[in-house]
Amino acid sequence: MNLSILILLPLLTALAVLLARNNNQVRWISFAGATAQFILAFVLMYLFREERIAGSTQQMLFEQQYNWFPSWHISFHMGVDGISVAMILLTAFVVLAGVLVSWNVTKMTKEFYFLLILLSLGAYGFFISLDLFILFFFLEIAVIPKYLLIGIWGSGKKEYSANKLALMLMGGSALVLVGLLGVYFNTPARSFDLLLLSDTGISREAQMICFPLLFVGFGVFTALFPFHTWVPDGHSSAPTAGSMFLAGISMKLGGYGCLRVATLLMPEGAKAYSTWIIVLSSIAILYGAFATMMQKDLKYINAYSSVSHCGFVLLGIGMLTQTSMTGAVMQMVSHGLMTALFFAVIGMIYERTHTRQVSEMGGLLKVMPFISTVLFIVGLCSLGLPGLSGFVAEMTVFVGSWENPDPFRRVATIAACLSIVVTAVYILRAIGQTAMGPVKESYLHLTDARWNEKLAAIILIFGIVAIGTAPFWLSDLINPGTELIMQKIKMVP
Amino acid sequence: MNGSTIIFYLLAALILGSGLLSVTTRQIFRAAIYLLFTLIGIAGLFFWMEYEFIAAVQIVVYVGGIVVLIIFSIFLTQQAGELLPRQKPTRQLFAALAAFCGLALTMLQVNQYTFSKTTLEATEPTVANIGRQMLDVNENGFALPFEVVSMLLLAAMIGCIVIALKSKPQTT
Amino acid sequence: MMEPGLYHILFISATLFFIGVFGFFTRRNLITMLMSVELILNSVNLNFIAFNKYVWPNRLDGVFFTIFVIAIAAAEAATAIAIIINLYRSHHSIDVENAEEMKY
Amino acid sequence: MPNTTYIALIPLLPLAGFLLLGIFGRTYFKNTSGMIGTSLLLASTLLSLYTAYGYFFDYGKVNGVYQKLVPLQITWLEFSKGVSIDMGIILDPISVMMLVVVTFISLMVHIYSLAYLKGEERFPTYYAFLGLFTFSMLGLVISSNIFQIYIFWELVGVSSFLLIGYYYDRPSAVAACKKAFIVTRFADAGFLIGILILSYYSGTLDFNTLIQKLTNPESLELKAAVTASFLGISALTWGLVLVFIGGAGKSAMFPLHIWLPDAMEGPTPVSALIHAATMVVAGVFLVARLFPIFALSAPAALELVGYVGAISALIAAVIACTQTDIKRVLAYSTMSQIGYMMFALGVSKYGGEDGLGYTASMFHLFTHAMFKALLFLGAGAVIHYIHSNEMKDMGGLRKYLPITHITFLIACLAIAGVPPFAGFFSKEEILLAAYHHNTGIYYLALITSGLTAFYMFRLYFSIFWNKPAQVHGEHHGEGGFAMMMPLVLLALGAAAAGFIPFGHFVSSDGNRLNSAFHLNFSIAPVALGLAGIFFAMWLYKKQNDRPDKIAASLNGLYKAAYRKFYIDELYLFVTKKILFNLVGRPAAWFDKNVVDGLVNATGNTTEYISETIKGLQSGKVQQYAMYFLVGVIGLAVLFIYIWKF
Repeated sequence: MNLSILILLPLLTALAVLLARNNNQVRWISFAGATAQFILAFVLMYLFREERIAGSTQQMLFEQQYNWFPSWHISFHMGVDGISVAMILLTAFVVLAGVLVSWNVTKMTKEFYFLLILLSLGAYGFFISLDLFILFFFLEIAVIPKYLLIGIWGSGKKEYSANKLALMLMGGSALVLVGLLGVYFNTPARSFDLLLLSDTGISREAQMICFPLLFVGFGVFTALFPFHTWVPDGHSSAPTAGSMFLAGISMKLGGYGCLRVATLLMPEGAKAYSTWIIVLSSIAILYGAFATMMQKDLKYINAYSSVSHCGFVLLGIGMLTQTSMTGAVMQMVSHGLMTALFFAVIGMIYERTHTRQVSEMGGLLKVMPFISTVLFIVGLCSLGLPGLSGFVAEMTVFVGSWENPDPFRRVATIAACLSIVVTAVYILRAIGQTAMGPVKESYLHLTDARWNEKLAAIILIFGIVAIGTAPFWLSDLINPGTELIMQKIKMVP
Repeated sequence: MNGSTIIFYLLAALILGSGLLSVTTRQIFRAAIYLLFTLIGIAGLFFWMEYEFIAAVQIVVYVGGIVVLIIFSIFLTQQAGELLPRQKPTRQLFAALAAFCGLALTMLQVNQYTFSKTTLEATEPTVANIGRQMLDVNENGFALPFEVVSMLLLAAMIGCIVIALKSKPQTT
Repeated sequence: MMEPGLYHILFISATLFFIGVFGFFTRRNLITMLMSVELILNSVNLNFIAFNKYVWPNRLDGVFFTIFVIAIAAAEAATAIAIIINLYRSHHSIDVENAEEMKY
Repeated sequence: MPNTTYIALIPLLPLAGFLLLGIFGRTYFKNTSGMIGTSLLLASTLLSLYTAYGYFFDYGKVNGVYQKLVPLQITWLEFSKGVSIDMGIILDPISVMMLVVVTFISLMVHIYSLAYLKGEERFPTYYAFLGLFTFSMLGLVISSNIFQIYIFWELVGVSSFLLIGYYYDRPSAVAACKKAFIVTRFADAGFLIGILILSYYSGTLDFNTLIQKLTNPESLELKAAVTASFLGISALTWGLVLVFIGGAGKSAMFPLHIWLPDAMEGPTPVSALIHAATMVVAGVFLVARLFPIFALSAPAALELVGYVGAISALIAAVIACTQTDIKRVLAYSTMSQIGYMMFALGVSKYGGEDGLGYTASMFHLFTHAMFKALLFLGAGAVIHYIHSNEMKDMGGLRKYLPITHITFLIACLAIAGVPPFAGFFSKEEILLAAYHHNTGIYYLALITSGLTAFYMFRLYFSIFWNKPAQVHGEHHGEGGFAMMMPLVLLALGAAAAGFIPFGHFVSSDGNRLNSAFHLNFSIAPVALGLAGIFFAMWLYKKQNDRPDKIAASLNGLYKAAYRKFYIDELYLFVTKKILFNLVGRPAAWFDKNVVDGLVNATGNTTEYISETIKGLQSGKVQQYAMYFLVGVIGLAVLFIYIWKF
């Protein structure tokens, strides 16, 4: 399969959106494009599995390489392994749902959809690039549209949030760039090529400096503990689809980068700094959970819980066992789907009740059974109910983390386990106050979800349930990728 | 001490004296006139150095062109008999200080360095020589810069017209 | 008094240059500032010619540069005066202190 | 052994019901959903009876020992080599017994609910949730993998949550369902960590392998698990204690019992199914499932199980004596009876005669399911009739609800341990086991047994005798066939189940256990039980002021028991004051002010600096020129005189 289709398709969609004559055309073109991406992602997964079953043992499949800037050894190098395929699938799910949920955006519809598609382009490009420079290029493409999405279509203190988000993410990117250059100038190959770099290795001294730069840089995207404050503000101000993309896709860019770039290239650095990663991510998990408990705004609840859940991703990476890393990737996919669905539901509720304060709602189950049921499902997924994706991912992280016998990691794992109780507290509180309880008089006339919202929710629920009930396909997909990273780590003395 | 030397010093005094007056006098018209004297003095210095062509150009373009232009614009923008506003004394002090320091630094450097005259045969700066080389398209010719400057002049001319147009023609 | 040579001329040109700089700093009227710029340009011309005469008499590069500078100075003066007149129209003054919209 | 994969259908049929009714119920099966759910469950019940017959009388026994059979096992999620979550079916005496109990009680409740919840708006949803619960509970009992049991453990938790919150527009129901979920969730976190510990040392999650590795004294895994210690207690004990915490949470053992009384906010049939007969005994089942490890490798953990069970039994019995809400009385009674099962396991040993406690515990689980479900369904009939849960609104109902009255009486006699009803046999075995192995627990149990008889008959007399009936307005009889049929069937079970020679089927090591019946041993408990009954009769048969007098004379104790020994308040204090106010609030504050403050401070600093230096950009050309000149001079000086280029 030619991977460039993954980039070309969103590009064409975006161009077609620009050429569209009215809002309706814009919507349908975007929908068609997103559906095509969705199908393409499945085709990719199918072909990937076929190749693997056929016995292909290459690290990356469907590799393609074009020269881009030969004098600096920058090439347009693409390829996927199981981790990338999983992330591409996630992106396709979220993009399709996001397009559907934004159906009744009326303000500058064309620009809105254009930016959404552009963002997805950045994400796809990021996940398939094997050249660090291209990777960075696409990372930046995925950042800029978010600023506009929040700044123009946002709500509340949107300018502040947009600035904060863009500045913090740019700060993260700056660290990433410095780290990448550090890597570049510290290898004999003088190359940005991921595979080449992972083969030749990087000197220990360089790893000691570049690993934290890259990890923190990508960590900012994934809400690494002290750099997470863009998450609540950014998510709460963003339009519904914006929040979905932000939490569902762009936070995953960071996790993917931490794993694929930082940890794969610099196993010694990863090993040396794993204590710090674990400390920070455990803090993020517990502290995020406790902070969520006190939030009153639904979007803030989900945003802080994202901090907590993304902590699991970083914890999984920091624990440096194969199972925990697989768990981290699964958690990325699971959290991406789940949080996108959560934001979609919040958007649907907000559109009808015009409030996001939990205390002002009640009894929504009576007036909007579909939306409330989705809220239940996503809430239960968030608190790790078996049969839904959250459970599988979290358990994999826990089991993987527990494989480390030293007391420090044990304590961190136990702390992370205990967070599921706190999660239950805040999720049930939120659901109990919004969906349950006596219904408010003024809500009695509210209507349930429309077709586009139902379709979006069903697509995401399908993903969540597919992972939750049959996790093996996902873990089988991811395992070879993490195994490779583990080999690198095991080689470290 | 011969005549040449005396003329040199007289010219130097004229240049520097009227230059200084030109930037200090508070009557703008007089400033223009002092500028005129400075320019004439420089032209004289070119004569003194036996670069007659340059001296002539200097007089034609500067004295005959630029100064007249300046005087016109003074007439256009200035009320008669109005004194120029005085700059703040601190600014004046600092400007003088900066200029003096710069001068001192430059002169120190210039005096430390020995310029040695080339031993090659001199080319006379006659009009014929200058003209030939300026329009020469070979290696040592200046035809290309000449063309570039003429383009620049054209651009400047158009620019002047556009800028000075009273109001832009409305494009509906 | 000694025989005047390169150093004398350089002194004159440097002094003239800094006189121009001083004028540029202290004058508030745009036309007088333009005059200061003319002084500066002239001091440069002087240098070109002096170096041509006393250091590289075999070549004519200094002469050409002087000619170009003069030509460009003429263009510059014309453009500057066009700008000044335009400014005068919009501000009814050609005091630089009044033309400070382009700040922060 | 015949092909038994059809057993997978037993849980899958209710799941199909859940999906069908959950997705399409509101639109297509508005009225027929009850029948659909019930018929699916009927099929499950028949299948499980068939399975039980096949297992106990056909292929289960090899050389006189009941085997642990695993007819089906599918790898669901592989973590690493050997450590994987498998979805499987295990067949052994307790799982087969539980299959029967769960499907039977669930079927009764399904039938009963047809009438009880008739006309409710969310009728299809109710049956969908019942299907989900039954699926999860069946999946739990047949789990062949410790993680599989955890998965279904969570699922029963959530279906319990959904069913308690069935009347979602009542704030008290919402609070109760949240409480139930969170408290059990807290316990589950312990369970999870326990699983992690056990799996780490044994290197497997499969029950059979796990038990084998951790009970074989020769195995390296067991040695490692026993040697490694934390706070002076071996890792294995820690693991088992944590697993037991999970079980205690679900089984409402002290001090994690606080959710159970509140869970009575759910519809009464739900209480009968989940909070009396099946889900709450999951903890007992879990300990029984891991019993060999408890008994052979970590006796200390087993001892803890015993004491926790005994204390829970006593405390619950004391509280039950003072409650006035009939469902709450039953809830505390449930807790007390589960306490019995727990300490029966706690005093048991592995194998042979000493394994009596294990058999007794399972026996009691079986009989208790019958009579407690009956009690709840009977109470449901009463509530259905009188529209109140409070004892003070009841009295003299025996004439109005004759069938309910008789069946309720049978259940009360059974739970009070009066021969020849079912409870007598199972309770005697438990007491006997306790008497032989731990006299402290035996005396606690004896007291509890007296109290049990007392509070049950307090309930019985308050409902059916006491003051004359205050029945107002029109009434609709006892609820018809659908409600009475389950009562009668369960009453038969409660009356006759005791005669099953339970030890022949269920024992700790699979061998046949002949439970000897000691007449002289039974005298004390039966006498105590009868004393309790007569005391209750004296106090409550006729309306009088004796109960109030006694309550007044026992002022402090009565009040404490009435307020449930203030445990709820303690929890409230811990959660509200400590977790919310001392952890959550500061965390949120810290985030908003310190972390976010730092971010904003960075921004503000930048802004402040730019605000200060923007004066340089004054728009005054001459200033710029001067900076330029000064800069040039400065650089020139720097280069020439300082760096000397």
